[in-house]
Amino acid sequence: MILPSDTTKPIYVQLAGWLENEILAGNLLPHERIFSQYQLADMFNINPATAAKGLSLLLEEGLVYKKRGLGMFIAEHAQEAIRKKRREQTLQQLIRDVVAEADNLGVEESELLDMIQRAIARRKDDSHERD
Amino acid sequence: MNTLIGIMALVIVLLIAGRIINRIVSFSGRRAWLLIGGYLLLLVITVPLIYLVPEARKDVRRSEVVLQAERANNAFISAIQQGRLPPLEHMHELSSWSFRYGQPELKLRSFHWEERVQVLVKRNPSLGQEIRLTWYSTPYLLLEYPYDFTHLLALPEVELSDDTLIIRNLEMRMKKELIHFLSESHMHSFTGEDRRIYGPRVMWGQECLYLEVPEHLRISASDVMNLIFVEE
Amino acid sequence: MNVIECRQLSKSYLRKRALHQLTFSIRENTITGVIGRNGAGKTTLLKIIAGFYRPSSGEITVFSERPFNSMKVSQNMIYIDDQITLPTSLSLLDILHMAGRFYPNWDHDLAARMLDYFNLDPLQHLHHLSKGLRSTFLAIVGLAARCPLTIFDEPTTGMDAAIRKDFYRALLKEYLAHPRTILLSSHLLHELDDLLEDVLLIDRGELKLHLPVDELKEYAVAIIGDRELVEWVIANRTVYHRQQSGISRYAAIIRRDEDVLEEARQHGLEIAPVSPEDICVYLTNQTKGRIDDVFDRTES
Amino acid sequence: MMYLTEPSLKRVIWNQYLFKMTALPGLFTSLILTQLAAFALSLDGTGGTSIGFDTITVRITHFSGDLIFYFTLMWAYIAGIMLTIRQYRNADFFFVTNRWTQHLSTIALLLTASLYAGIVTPLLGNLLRLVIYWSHPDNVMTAIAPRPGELLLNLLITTWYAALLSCFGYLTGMLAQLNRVFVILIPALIIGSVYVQDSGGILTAAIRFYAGETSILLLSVKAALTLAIVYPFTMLITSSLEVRR
Repeated sequence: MILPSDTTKPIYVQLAGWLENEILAGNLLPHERIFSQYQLADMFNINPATAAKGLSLLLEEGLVYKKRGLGMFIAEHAQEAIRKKRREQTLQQLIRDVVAEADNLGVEESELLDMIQRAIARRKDDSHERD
Repeated sequence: MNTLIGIMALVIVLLIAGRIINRIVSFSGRRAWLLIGGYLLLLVITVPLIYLVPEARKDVRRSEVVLQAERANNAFISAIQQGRLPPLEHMHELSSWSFRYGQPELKLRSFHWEERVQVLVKRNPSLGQEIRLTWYSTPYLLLEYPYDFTHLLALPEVELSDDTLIIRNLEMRMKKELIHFLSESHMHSFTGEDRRIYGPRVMWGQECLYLEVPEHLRISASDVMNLIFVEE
Repeated sequence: MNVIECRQLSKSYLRKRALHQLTFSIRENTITGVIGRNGAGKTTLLKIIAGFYRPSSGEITVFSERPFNSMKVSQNMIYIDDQITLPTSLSLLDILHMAGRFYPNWDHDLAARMLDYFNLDPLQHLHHLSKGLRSTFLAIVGLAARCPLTIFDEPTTGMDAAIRKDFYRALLKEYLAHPRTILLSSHLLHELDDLLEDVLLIDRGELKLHLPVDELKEYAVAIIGDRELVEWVIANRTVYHRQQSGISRYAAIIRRDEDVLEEARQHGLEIAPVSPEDICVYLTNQTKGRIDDVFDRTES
Repeated sequence: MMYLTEPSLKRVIWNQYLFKMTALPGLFTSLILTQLAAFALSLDGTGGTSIGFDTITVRITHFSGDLIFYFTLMWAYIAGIMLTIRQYRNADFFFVTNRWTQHLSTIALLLTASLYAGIVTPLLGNLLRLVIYWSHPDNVMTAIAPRPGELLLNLLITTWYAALLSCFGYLTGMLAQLNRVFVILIPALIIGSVYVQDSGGILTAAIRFYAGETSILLLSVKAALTLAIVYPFTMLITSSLEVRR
């Protein structure tokens, strides 16, 4: 498996992001055992120490918990916590970047809002078609 | 031109040999060990083979052979001096011939006669119309080995033509290559064997032609042949 | 537990200094990349660890023993490089059988399967293989030996990209299934940085860095923007590299430092990560200036 | 988890010995080729004498396995040197070994090769006699087969000499590995000592020491003692030699 290539971030950060995505998408449910560092190393062809670092990022944020001798498990409210974190941090940062770029390009505020609304509409259409 | 071809042939032989050697040296695994084991086996087989060869190991006692030859020589000389036929033990009978002959007179003629060969003539009443010739010799020895090579001597040719007995002693009696196996030099200090190779010393044999004729035959011979008439 | 410990390790030949005062230790069951330019002393260091060479001064222990002439080290270590010449009479299979006699953890099945995978005929001979296949075969031996200390000195010489990838994958899988201490030397880092845990960077016989590869990735940053502004922001810092590209794109690479980054952000300068590969190149640059300078001078 | 294994010296030496036996059959095949060359040259005899008198000429050709023996000794010396070249020593260190086990297994190999040489050399002498006999059965004037016991004696002597020569070869090679100076020095010493006639020739004295021996038991003792001194000496002076350079 190959991680979405984002060479600006260290691999363990990318790995943590991938695991968050999995939790967010509901592929990993609360109290389910999460991949071990060795499984992750095998899956992504990385050193297990790097994989362990990725896992410990999740542990620090309380998204997973440890059971002695059994491994790590998804925390009860992991999905919500991730959603909240992403809203507050990631999305905010993205919006800041969009605004900054629009400013660089001389895009007017109304024009930018219009562009955002159009993007939302297109996404809705796409999901209708898929249904 | 010939040397050029020779050199080219040599180069080709060397190239082929080099290639074969290369192949053998780079033998590996089973093939190499087959070669190594096969070589050993082949050589081990020589042990029974060499002892199977007739007379593989003739252990001659040197002193005895030489002594016998010396005795035979002495006996020969004293017998000739006394006008007798030497004792026949230790003498080699090289060859004998016999002819029917009815005439009263016999001439002896020779070619390449060696004067040292005695001609002993014996009148034998019991022979009616027959003449007999016998060629005797004491041993010829290569002293160091010791090796009796008397049997290798070439024989004279004898032919009766009308009233003449022609004896052709050969121009070359013997030209022989002999083979001697030396034990390896590194063994000699242990076996006490004499390491040195001598130029072979030869003990020459004494030869005589013994001629038996009917009682009243007249005999004449060329000057080189010294006839000795023996009694008994 | 440390498998290798070096203190002030030095090695010199006649007049030439090969290694100078190296002090480091390698933890058990880690994959460490020994990185450096050609002639930096990687091979000398690895061969001292393997017990082939004797250190001139300083101390080294491997499995708590001095490696030179140590039976214990030899028995628990395998050293793979492409310099080795084995007797030509041995077939690949013979070599595998021999390795099986010597190395107690040897996995013959694994070696045979890998031979099959890489289309290596077991009855072939090592000296008939191409450089790449030769390296592949030796790498297989190195993996199947399952030695507690496995040393690969430039193992991928001559391998093509696909085989290199396979080899790194095999190495990782073997390591996951049977953890062991692995030293991997290379003058290139980018292909194997995911695989490594630690990096040991050697330059001209001296130890430049020894740290986890994840930290190496954040070791340095590039600050890009207007030349004067960049120079002002990075004033009094150690600069590993400076580069002018285009008219207003001037880049300086410095040690990561939050104060500098904050200042750079405030001045609207671009901040870019530097790949571990590039950091190693900048840290070990021994040429005078840059290759570009050679041409600039001849042109002017 | 990987456990460290404790080495057993005996096992390692045995493995190294097996490795060398399988990897270096050339050591033995080169002996075979050397001996066959000597055999071919011996077919002409090692010397001859002739005598003529009037009408009788006798020429005696002497055949012996001397040449085979000396070629074998030459092979043994070169074999000893060959095993010291870097390529072979490096190959040993591809597998498990230290300098002691490497030396000991090589010595075992050289002794095995010496024993093989000791067995085949007198036997090839036998074959020479047989071949000569078969090609000229009438001209052979002395015994063909060696005296009982002579084969065994020859075997022992050849084995000891081959062991000694390969041991000296090993020392020579190792000295050359230590310092290139010896590559020139050793041949110079050997040739020099041949030309120094005034009884001080070390080489002639050495040869007399072994070749002058009259008892196989004493030769065995001398040779075994020599091996027991020269090999450890070689091991000692090369104990800090670096490998896989």
